[in-house]
Amino acid sequence: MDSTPAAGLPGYSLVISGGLYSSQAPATALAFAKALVSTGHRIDRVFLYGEGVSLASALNTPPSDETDWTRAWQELLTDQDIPAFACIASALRRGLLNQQEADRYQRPAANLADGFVIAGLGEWVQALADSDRVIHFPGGA
Amino acid sequence: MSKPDSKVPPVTATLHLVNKTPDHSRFAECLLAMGQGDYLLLMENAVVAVADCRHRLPPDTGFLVADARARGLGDEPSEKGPQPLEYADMVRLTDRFHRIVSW
Amino acid sequence: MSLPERNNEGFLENASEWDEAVARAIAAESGIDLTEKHWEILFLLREFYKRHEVSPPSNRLFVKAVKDSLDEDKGNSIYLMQLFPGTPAKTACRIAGLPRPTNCL
Amino acid sequence: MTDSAVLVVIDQPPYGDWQGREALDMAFSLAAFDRPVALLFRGPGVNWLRPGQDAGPLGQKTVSRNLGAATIFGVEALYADTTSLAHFGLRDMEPPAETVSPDAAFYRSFSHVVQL
Repeated sequence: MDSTPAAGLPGYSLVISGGLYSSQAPATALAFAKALVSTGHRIDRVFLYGEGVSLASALNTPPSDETDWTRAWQELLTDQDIPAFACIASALRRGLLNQQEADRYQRPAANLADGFVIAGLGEWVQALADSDRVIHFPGGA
Repeated sequence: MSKPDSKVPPVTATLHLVNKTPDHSRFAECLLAMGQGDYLLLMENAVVAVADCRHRLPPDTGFLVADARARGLGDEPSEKGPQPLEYADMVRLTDRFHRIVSW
Repeated sequence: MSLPERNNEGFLENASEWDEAVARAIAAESGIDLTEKHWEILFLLREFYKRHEVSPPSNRLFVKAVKDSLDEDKGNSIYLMQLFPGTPAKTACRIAGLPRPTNCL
Repeated sequence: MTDSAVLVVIDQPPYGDWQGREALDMAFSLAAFDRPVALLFRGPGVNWLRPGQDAGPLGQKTVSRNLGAATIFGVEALYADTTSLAHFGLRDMEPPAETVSPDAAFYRSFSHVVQL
Protein backbone atom coordinates (compact mmCIF):
# COMPACT_ATOMS: atom_id res chain seq x y z
CA MET A 1 0.00 0.00 0.00
CA ASP A 2 1.09 3.58 -0.60
CA SER A 3 2.04 5.35 2.57
CA THR A 4 2.58 8.97 1.60
CA PRO A 5 -0.71 10.85 1.35
CA ALA A 6 -0.89 13.02 -1.75
CA ALA A 7 -1.31 16.74 -1.27
CA GLY A 8 -4.62 18.28 -2.26
CA LEU A 9 -6.73 15.23 -1.53
CA PRO A 10 -9.38 15.56 1.16
CA GLY A 11 -8.60 14.06 4.59
CA TYR A 12 -11.05 11.51 5.95
CA SER A 13 -12.44 10.29 9.24
CA LEU A 14 -14.54 7.15 9.42
CA VAL A 15 -17.31 6.52 11.94
CA ILE A 16 -18.46 2.93 12.42
CA SER A 17 -21.69 2.40 14.36
CA GLY A 18 -22.74 -0.95 12.91
CA GLY A 19 -21.90 -3.98 15.05
CA LEU A 20 -19.37 -6.62 14.13
CA TYR A 21 -21.75 -9.57 13.72
CA SER A 22 -24.99 -7.64 13.43
CA SER A 23 -23.96 -5.66 10.36
CA GLN A 24 -21.53 -5.45 7.48
CA ALA A 25 -20.33 -2.00 8.58
CA PRO A 26 -16.84 -2.90 9.90
CA ALA A 27 -16.11 -4.88 6.72
CA THR A 28 -17.36 -2.21 4.30
CA ALA A 29 -15.49 0.46 6.23
CA LEU A 30 -12.29 -1.61 6.02
CA ALA A 31 -12.60 -2.09 2.25
CA PHE A 32 -13.24 1.64 1.87
CA ALA A 33 -10.33 2.54 4.15
CA LYS A 34 -7.98 0.35 2.11
CA ALA A 35 -9.20 2.03 -1.09
CA LEU A 36 -8.51 5.43 0.52
CA VAL A 37 -4.99 4.41 1.49
CA SER A 38 -4.20 2.88 -1.89
CA THR A 39 -5.25 6.10 -3.61
CA GLY A 40 -2.96 8.17 -1.40
CA HIS A 41 -5.55 9.60 1.00
CA ARG A 42 -4.99 10.50 4.62
CA ILE A 43 -7.23 8.93 7.26
CA ASP A 44 -7.26 11.27 10.24
CA ARG A 45 -9.09 9.01 12.65
CA VAL A 46 -11.55 6.17 13.07
CA PHE A 47 -14.32 6.49 15.65
CA LEU A 48 -16.37 3.52 16.89
CA TYR A 49 -19.78 4.34 18.31
CA GLY A 50 -22.80 2.39 19.59
CA GLU A 51 -22.72 -1.24 18.45
CA GLY A 52 -19.63 -0.37 16.43
CA VAL A 53 -17.43 -0.67 19.53
CA SER A 54 -17.73 -4.47 19.27
CA LEU A 55 -14.93 -4.33 16.68
CA ALA A 56 -12.43 -3.27 19.35
CA SER A 57 -12.75 -6.30 21.62
CA ALA A 58 -9.54 -8.27 21.97
CA LEU A 59 -11.71 -11.28 22.82
CA ASN A 60 -13.40 -11.61 19.42
CA THR A 61 -12.43 -15.14 18.38
CA PRO A 62 -13.86 -16.14 15.00
CA PRO A 63 -13.19 -19.63 13.58
CA SER A 64 -9.85 -19.87 11.76
CA ASP A 65 -11.48 -20.06 8.32
CA GLU A 66 -13.39 -16.79 8.80
CA THR A 67 -12.01 -13.27 8.56
CA ASP A 68 -10.80 -11.89 11.86
CA TRP A 69 -12.07 -8.32 11.38
CA THR A 70 -10.54 -7.02 14.57
CA ARG A 71 -7.10 -8.25 13.50
CA ALA A 72 -7.58 -7.00 9.92
CA TRP A 73 -8.42 -3.54 11.26
CA GLN A 74 -5.51 -3.61 13.70
CA GLU A 75 -3.13 -4.31 10.81
CA LEU A 76 -4.39 -1.35 8.81
CA LEU A 77 -4.37 0.97 11.84
CA THR A 78 -0.78 0.02 12.69
CA ASP A 79 0.53 0.06 9.10
CA GLN A 80 -0.91 3.47 8.42
CA ASP A 81 -0.55 4.90 11.93
CA ILE A 82 -4.26 5.78 12.13
CA PRO A 83 -5.68 6.71 15.56
CA ALA A 84 -8.82 4.70 16.39
CA PHE A 85 -11.18 5.59 19.23
CA ALA A 86 -13.99 3.64 20.86
CA CYS A 87 -16.61 5.86 22.51
CA ILE A 88 -16.28 5.41 26.25
CA ALA A 89 -20.01 5.46 27.06
CA SER A 90 -20.84 2.97 24.27
CA ALA A 91 -17.88 0.80 25.28
CA LEU A 92 -18.50 0.64 29.04
CA ARG A 93 -22.19 -0.22 28.58
CA ARG A 94 -21.24 -3.13 26.34
CA GLY A 95 -18.41 -4.51 28.42
CA LEU A 96 -15.44 -3.14 26.49
CA LEU A 97 -12.88 -1.77 28.94
CA ASN A 98 -9.24 -0.78 29.02
CA GLN A 99 -7.20 -1.34 32.16
CA GLN A 100 -7.85 2.14 33.50
CA GLU A 101 -11.64 1.78 33.26
CA ALA A 102 -11.51 -1.76 34.63
CA ASP A 103 -9.68 -0.38 37.68
CA ARG A 104 -11.99 2.61 38.00
CA TYR A 105 -15.14 0.47 38.00
CA GLN A 106 -13.54 -2.49 39.79
CA ARG A 107 -14.16 -4.97 36.96
CA PRO A 108 -12.22 -8.24 36.75
CA ALA A 109 -10.67 -7.78 33.31
CA ALA A 110 -9.80 -5.38 30.50
CA ASN A 111 -10.39 -6.40 26.87
CA LEU A 112 -9.65 -3.44 24.62
CA ALA A 113 -7.70 -4.58 21.55
CA ASP A 114 -4.31 -2.99 20.83
CA GLY A 115 -4.52 -0.13 18.38
CA PHE A 116 -7.76 1.21 19.86
CA VAL A 117 -8.13 3.90 22.51
CA ILE A 118 -11.14 4.61 24.73
CA ALA A 119 -12.21 8.24 24.42
CA GLY A 120 -15.20 10.55 24.59
CA LEU A 121 -17.52 11.80 21.88
CA GLY A 122 -15.30 14.89 21.77
CA GLU A 123 -13.07 12.90 19.39
CA TRP A 124 -16.02 12.63 17.02
CA VAL A 125 -16.79 16.35 17.33
CA GLN A 126 -13.10 16.99 16.59
CA ALA A 127 -13.31 14.75 13.51
CA LEU A 128 -16.20 16.87 12.17
CA ALA A 129 -14.02 19.96 12.63
CA ASP A 130 -10.69 18.56 11.38
CA SER A 131 -11.49 16.19 8.53
CA ASP A 132 -12.69 17.26 5.09
CA ARG A 133 -14.92 14.19 4.94
CA VAL A 134 -16.52 12.19 7.75
CA ILE A 135 -17.99 8.97 6.38
CA HIS A 136 -20.42 7.08 8.56
CA PHE A 137 -20.90 3.31 8.34
CA PRO A 138 -24.13 2.51 10.20
CA GLY A 139 -25.75 -0.80 11.00
CA GLY A 140 -27.86 -2.33 8.28
CA ALA A 141 -31.11 -4.23 7.96
CA MET B 1 -25.29 7.87 -18.53
CA SER B 2 -21.95 9.27 -17.47
CA LYS B 3 -19.45 7.82 -15.03
CA PRO B 4 -19.89 9.40 -11.60
CA ASP B 5 -16.46 11.01 -11.62
CA SER B 6 -16.98 12.84 -14.87
CA LYS B 7 -18.90 15.79 -13.52
CA VAL B 8 -18.43 18.32 -10.79
CA PRO B 9 -21.44 18.46 -8.48
CA PRO B 10 -22.77 21.79 -7.16
CA VAL B 11 -21.65 22.71 -3.63
CA THR B 12 -24.94 21.68 -2.04
CA ALA B 13 -25.19 18.41 -3.95
CA THR B 14 -25.15 15.37 -1.73
CA LEU B 15 -23.82 11.86 -2.03
CA HIS B 16 -26.29 9.50 -0.36
CA LEU B 17 -24.90 6.23 0.99
CA VAL B 18 -27.63 3.67 1.56
CA ASN B 19 -26.92 0.25 3.04
CA LYS B 20 -30.46 -0.94 3.79
CA THR B 21 -32.89 -2.94 1.66
CA PRO B 22 -35.57 -1.13 -0.34
CA ASP B 23 -38.11 -2.29 2.27
CA HIS B 24 -36.44 -0.32 5.03
CA SER B 25 -38.02 3.07 5.72
CA ARG B 26 -34.61 4.77 5.40
CA PHE B 27 -34.50 3.75 1.73
CA ALA B 28 -37.70 5.64 0.93
CA GLU B 29 -36.64 8.56 3.14
CA CYS B 30 -33.39 8.80 1.22
CA LEU B 31 -35.19 8.92 -2.14
CA LEU B 32 -37.42 11.71 -0.78
CA ALA B 33 -34.37 13.66 0.37
CA MET B 34 -32.61 13.55 -3.01
CA GLY B 35 -32.22 16.84 -4.83
CA GLN B 36 -30.70 18.28 -7.97
CA GLY B 37 -27.20 16.96 -8.63
CA ASP B 38 -27.33 14.29 -5.92
CA TYR B 39 -25.91 10.80 -6.34
CA LEU B 40 -27.23 7.60 -4.80
CA LEU B 41 -24.76 4.87 -3.87
CA LEU B 42 -26.24 1.47 -3.01
CA MET B 43 -24.07 -0.54 -0.61
CA GLU B 44 -24.41 -3.77 1.37
CA ASN B 45 -28.05 -4.92 1.48
CA ALA B 46 -29.20 -1.91 -0.55
CA VAL B 47 -27.76 -3.45 -3.75
CA VAL B 48 -30.76 -5.78 -3.99
CA ALA B 49 -32.63 -2.66 -5.15
CA VAL B 50 -31.13 -3.17 -8.62
CA ALA B 51 -33.27 -6.30 -8.93
CA ASP B 52 -36.34 -4.81 -7.27
CA CYS B 53 -38.94 -4.01 -9.91
CA ARG B 54 -41.04 -1.95 -7.49
CA HIS B 55 -38.60 0.93 -7.45
CA ARG B 56 -37.48 3.44 -10.00
CA LEU B 57 -33.99 4.42 -9.06
CA PRO B 58 -32.76 7.93 -9.84
CA PRO B 59 -30.60 8.27 -12.98
CA ASP B 60 -27.45 9.00 -10.94
CA THR B 61 -27.24 5.75 -9.04
CA GLY B 62 -24.34 3.39 -8.51
CA PHE B 63 -23.90 0.13 -6.63
CA LEU B 64 -20.89 -1.57 -5.13
CA VAL B 65 -19.79 -4.47 -7.29
CA ALA B 66 -18.45 -6.54 -4.39
CA ASP B 67 -21.83 -6.36 -2.66
CA ALA B 68 -23.70 -7.19 -5.85
CA ARG B 69 -21.46 -10.17 -6.74
CA ALA B 70 -21.77 -11.54 -3.22
CA ARG B 71 -25.53 -11.52 -3.64
CA GLY B 72 -25.50 -13.07 -7.12
CA LEU B 73 -26.55 -9.88 -8.85
CA GLY B 74 -25.17 -8.89 -12.25
CA ASP B 75 -22.37 -6.38 -12.30
CA GLU B 76 -22.36 -5.49 -16.00
CA PRO B 77 -22.73 -1.79 -16.75
CA SER B 78 -25.96 -1.10 -18.59
CA GLU B 79 -26.83 1.73 -20.90
CA LYS B 80 -29.49 2.89 -18.48
CA GLY B 81 -29.71 2.03 -14.83
CA PRO B 82 -27.30 1.86 -11.92
CA GLN B 83 -23.56 1.84 -12.56
CA PRO B 84 -21.31 -0.86 -11.06
CA LEU B 85 -18.64 0.70 -8.83
CA GLU B 86 -15.47 -0.56 -7.17
CA TYR B 87 -14.41 0.79 -3.76
CA ALA B 88 -11.93 3.04 -5.59
CA ASP B 89 -14.86 4.54 -7.51
CA MET B 90 -16.58 5.13 -4.20
CA VAL B 91 -13.50 7.08 -3.09
CA ARG B 92 -13.72 9.18 -6.26
CA LEU B 93 -17.32 9.96 -5.34
CA THR B 94 -16.57 10.86 -1.73
CA ASP B 95 -13.70 13.07 -2.92
CA ARG B 96 -15.98 14.90 -5.29
CA PHE B 97 -19.01 15.43 -3.06
CA HIS B 98 -18.53 17.73 -0.08
CA ARG B 99 -21.78 16.63 1.48
CA ILE B 100 -22.23 12.95 2.27
CA VAL B 101 -25.17 11.45 4.15
CA SER B 102 -25.43 7.84 5.32
CA TRP B 103 -28.92 6.38 5.62
CA MET C 1 -20.08 10.31 60.84
CA SER C 2 -20.12 7.13 58.80
CA LEU C 3 -20.96 7.79 55.19
CA PRO C 4 -23.27 5.61 53.05
CA GLU C 5 -21.64 3.24 50.56
CA ARG C 6 -19.76 4.97 47.76
CA ASN C 7 -17.83 3.97 44.66
CA ASN C 8 -14.06 4.36 44.46
CA GLU C 9 -14.41 7.90 43.11
CA GLY C 10 -16.54 8.95 46.04
CA PHE C 11 -19.97 8.95 44.35
CA LEU C 12 -22.88 7.56 46.36
CA GLU C 13 -23.99 4.08 45.29
CA ASN C 14 -27.55 4.91 46.30
CA ALA C 15 -28.73 8.49 45.71
CA SER C 16 -31.58 8.17 48.23
CA GLU C 17 -29.06 7.99 51.09
CA TRP C 18 -28.05 11.60 50.53
CA ASP C 19 -28.76 14.31 53.04
CA GLU C 20 -27.15 17.61 53.94
CA ALA C 21 -24.83 16.05 56.51
CA VAL C 22 -23.59 13.58 53.87
CA ALA C 23 -23.02 16.50 51.49
CA ARG C 24 -20.97 18.36 54.13
CA ALA C 25 -18.84 15.31 54.79
CA ILE C 26 -18.16 14.63 51.08
CA ALA C 27 -17.38 18.32 50.51
CA ALA C 28 -14.98 18.36 53.47
CA GLU C 29 -12.93 15.58 51.82
CA SER C 30 -12.19 18.03 49.00
CA GLY C 31 -11.52 20.83 51.48
CA ILE C 32 -14.79 22.57 50.65
CA ASP C 33 -16.76 24.27 53.40
CA LEU C 34 -20.32 24.49 52.10
CA THR C 35 -21.85 27.98 52.10
CA GLU C 36 -25.21 29.34 50.93
CA LYS C 37 -23.67 29.80 47.48
CA HIS C 38 -22.78 26.11 47.30
CA TRP C 39 -26.21 24.98 48.49
CA GLU C 40 -27.92 27.11 45.87
CA ILE C 41 -26.03 25.23 43.13
CA LEU C 42 -26.36 21.81 44.81
CA PHE C 43 -30.15 22.10 45.12
CA LEU C 44 -30.38 23.39 41.57
CA LEU C 45 -28.39 20.39 40.37
CA ARG C 46 -30.59 17.94 42.30
CA GLU C 47 -33.71 19.60 40.88
CA PHE C 48 -32.21 19.38 37.39
CA TYR C 49 -31.51 15.69 37.85
CA LYS C 50 -35.01 15.03 39.17
CA ARG C 51 -36.58 16.78 36.21
CA HIS C 52 -34.31 15.46 33.43
CA GLU C 53 -32.96 12.18 34.85
CA VAL C 54 -29.48 13.17 33.74
CA SER C 55 -26.58 15.05 35.30
CA PRO C 56 -24.97 17.71 33.10
CA PRO C 57 -22.36 15.54 31.33
CA SER C 58 -19.64 18.19 31.04
CA ASN C 59 -18.51 21.41 32.69
CA ARG C 60 -19.78 23.44 29.75
CA LEU C 61 -23.23 21.88 30.05
CA PHE C 62 -23.16 22.32 33.83
CA VAL C 63 -22.58 26.03 33.24
CA LYS C 64 -25.47 26.12 30.77
CA ALA C 65 -27.80 24.37 33.24
CA VAL C 66 -26.93 26.89 35.96
CA LYS C 67 -27.29 29.83 33.61
CA ASP C 68 -30.74 28.59 32.60
CA SER C 69 -32.05 28.77 36.18
CA LEU C 70 -29.99 31.59 37.69
CA ASP C 71 -28.14 34.16 35.64
CA GLU C 72 -24.79 34.92 34.07
CA ASP C 73 -23.00 35.92 37.31
CA LYS C 74 -23.54 32.36 38.51
CA GLY C 75 -23.86 30.50 35.24
CA ASN C 76 -20.22 30.98 34.31
CA SER C 77 -17.26 28.68 34.60
CA ILE C 78 -15.14 30.93 36.85
CA TYR C 79 -17.84 31.18 39.51
CA LEU C 80 -18.51 27.43 39.44
CA MET C 81 -14.81 26.59 39.41
CA GLN C 82 -14.31 28.70 42.55
CA LEU C 83 -17.13 26.90 44.35
CA PHE C 84 -16.31 23.41 43.09
CA PRO C 85 -12.61 23.18 42.25
CA GLY C 86 -11.19 20.51 39.99
CA THR C 87 -13.80 19.36 37.51
CA PRO C 88 -16.82 21.40 38.68
CA ALA C 89 -19.48 19.13 37.12
CA LYS C 90 -17.98 16.04 38.77
CA THR C 91 -17.20 17.69 42.11
CA ALA C 92 -20.68 19.20 42.37
CA CYS C 93 -22.45 15.97 41.37
CA ARG C 94 -20.43 14.03 43.93
CA ILE C 95 -21.37 16.44 46.74
CA ALA C 96 -24.99 16.62 45.53
CA GLY C 97 -25.27 12.83 45.79
CA LEU C 98 -25.90 12.41 42.05
CA PRO C 99 -24.41 9.68 39.85
CA ARG C 100 -21.06 10.31 38.21
CA PRO C 101 -21.89 12.16 34.98
CA THR C 102 -21.52 9.85 31.95
CA ASN C 103 -17.93 10.29 30.95
CA CYS C 104 -18.92 10.46 27.33
CA LEU C 105 -17.54 13.92 26.77
CA MET D 1 -16.76 23.55 7.31
CA THR D 2 -19.67 25.93 7.68
CA ASP D 3 -21.26 27.32 10.79
CA SER D 4 -24.58 25.72 9.98
CA ALA D 5 -25.82 23.14 12.44
CA VAL D 6 -25.33 19.39 12.50
CA LEU D 7 -28.68 17.60 12.23
CA VAL D 8 -29.03 14.47 14.36
CA VAL D 9 -31.94 12.27 13.28
CA ILE D 10 -33.89 9.98 15.62
CA ASP D 11 -36.14 7.61 13.66
CA GLN D 12 -36.45 4.68 16.07
CA PRO D 13 -39.13 4.59 18.78
CA PRO D 14 -37.95 4.99 22.37
CA TYR D 15 -37.14 2.15 24.82
CA GLY D 16 -36.82 -0.82 22.40
CA ASP D 17 -33.12 -0.18 21.86
CA TRP D 18 -30.38 2.32 22.67
CA GLN D 19 -30.05 3.87 19.22
CA GLY D 20 -32.05 7.02 19.94
CA ARG D 21 -30.38 7.56 23.31
CA GLU D 22 -26.96 7.27 21.73
CA ALA D 23 -28.03 9.72 19.01
CA LEU D 24 -29.15 12.13 21.75
CA ASP D 25 -25.72 11.79 23.39
CA MET D 26 -24.16 12.87 20.09
CA ALA D 27 -26.36 15.99 20.11
CA PHE D 28 -25.43 16.73 23.75
CA SER D 29 -21.79 16.30 22.89
CA LEU D 30 -21.95 18.82 20.06
CA ALA D 31 -23.70 21.23 22.43
CA ALA D 32 -20.98 20.66 25.02
CA PHE D 33 -18.42 21.90 22.49
CA ASP D 34 -20.66 24.82 21.48
CA ARG D 35 -21.20 23.38 18.02
CA PRO D 36 -24.65 24.24 16.60
CA VAL D 37 -26.90 21.17 16.57
CA ALA D 38 -30.54 20.36 15.87
CA LEU D 39 -32.60 17.19 16.29
CA LEU D 40 -35.12 15.75 13.84
CA PHE D 41 -37.71 13.17 14.94
CA ARG D 42 -38.97 11.19 11.97
CA GLY D 43 -40.96 8.00 11.45
CA PRO D 44 -41.58 6.04 14.68
CA GLY D 45 -38.99 8.36 16.26
CA VAL D 46 -41.76 10.95 16.80
CA ASN D 47 -42.93 8.75 19.68
CA TRP D 48 -40.05 10.26 21.67
CA LEU D 49 -42.25 13.37 21.90
CA ARG D 50 -45.39 11.69 23.23
CA PRO D 51 -46.53 13.32 26.51
CA GLY D 52 -47.03 11.28 29.67
CA GLN D 53 -44.13 8.82 29.31
CA ASP D 54 -42.98 6.87 32.36
CA ALA D 55 -40.29 4.26 31.73
CA GLY D 56 -39.64 3.63 35.44
CA PRO D 57 -41.44 0.25 35.36
CA LEU D 58 -39.11 -0.82 32.50
CA GLY D 59 -36.08 0.06 34.58
CA GLN D 60 -35.15 2.71 32.04
CA LYS D 61 -34.87 6.46 32.08
CA THR D 62 -37.75 8.40 30.56
CA VAL D 63 -36.36 9.75 27.30
CA SER D 64 -38.72 12.72 27.05
CA ARG D 65 -37.28 13.93 30.37
CA ASN D 66 -33.71 13.56 29.07
CA LEU D 67 -34.79 15.36 25.93
CA GLY D 68 -36.15 18.22 28.05
CA ALA D 69 -32.51 19.08 28.85
CA ALA D 70 -31.67 19.52 25.17
CA THR D 71 -32.61 23.17 24.79
CA ILE D 72 -31.01 24.02 28.16
CA PHE D 73 -27.77 22.42 26.89
CA GLY D 74 -27.97 24.55 23.75
CA VAL D 75 -29.54 22.26 21.16
CA GLU D 76 -30.81 24.91 18.74
CA ALA D 77 -33.98 23.30 17.51
CA LEU D 78 -36.15 20.22 17.79
CA TYR D 79 -37.97 19.29 14.59
CA ALA D 80 -40.70 16.70 14.10
CA ASP D 81 -41.86 15.31 10.77
CA THR D 82 -45.46 16.40 10.13
CA THR D 83 -46.52 13.22 8.35
CA SER D 84 -45.08 10.94 11.05
CA LEU D 85 -46.85 12.94 13.77
CA ALA D 86 -50.14 12.36 11.93
CA HIS D 87 -49.41 8.63 11.48
CA PHE D 88 -48.92 8.19 15.20
CA GLY D 89 -51.81 10.43 16.24
CA LEU D 90 -49.59 12.95 17.99
CA ARG D 91 -51.07 16.40 18.47
CA ASP D 92 -49.27 17.55 21.62
CA MET D 93 -45.54 17.15 21.97
CA GLU D 94 -43.42 17.08 25.10
CA PRO D 95 -41.02 18.77 24.80
CA PRO D 96 -42.49 20.90 22.01
CA ALA D 97 -40.93 20.62 18.56
CA GLU D 98 -41.27 22.55 15.33
CA THR D 99 -43.12 20.60 12.64
CA VAL D 100 -41.41 20.20 9.27
CA SER D 101 -41.73 18.16 6.08
CA PRO D 102 -38.09 17.25 5.52
CA ASP D 103 -36.99 17.44 1.87
CA ALA D 104 -33.74 18.01 0.02
CA ALA D 105 -33.72 21.73 0.88
CA PHE D 106 -34.27 20.99 4.58
CA TYR D 107 -31.42 18.46 4.81
CA ARG D 108 -29.14 20.73 2.78
CA SER D 109 -29.54 23.54 5.30
CA PHE D 110 -27.36 21.53 7.75
CA SER D 111 -23.59 21.07 7.56
CA HIS D 112 -23.87 17.35 8.41
CA VAL D 113 -26.76 14.91 8.77
CA VAL D 114 -26.17 12.10 11.27
CA GLN D 115 -28.38 8.99 11.44
CA LEU D 116 -27.24 6.10 13.62
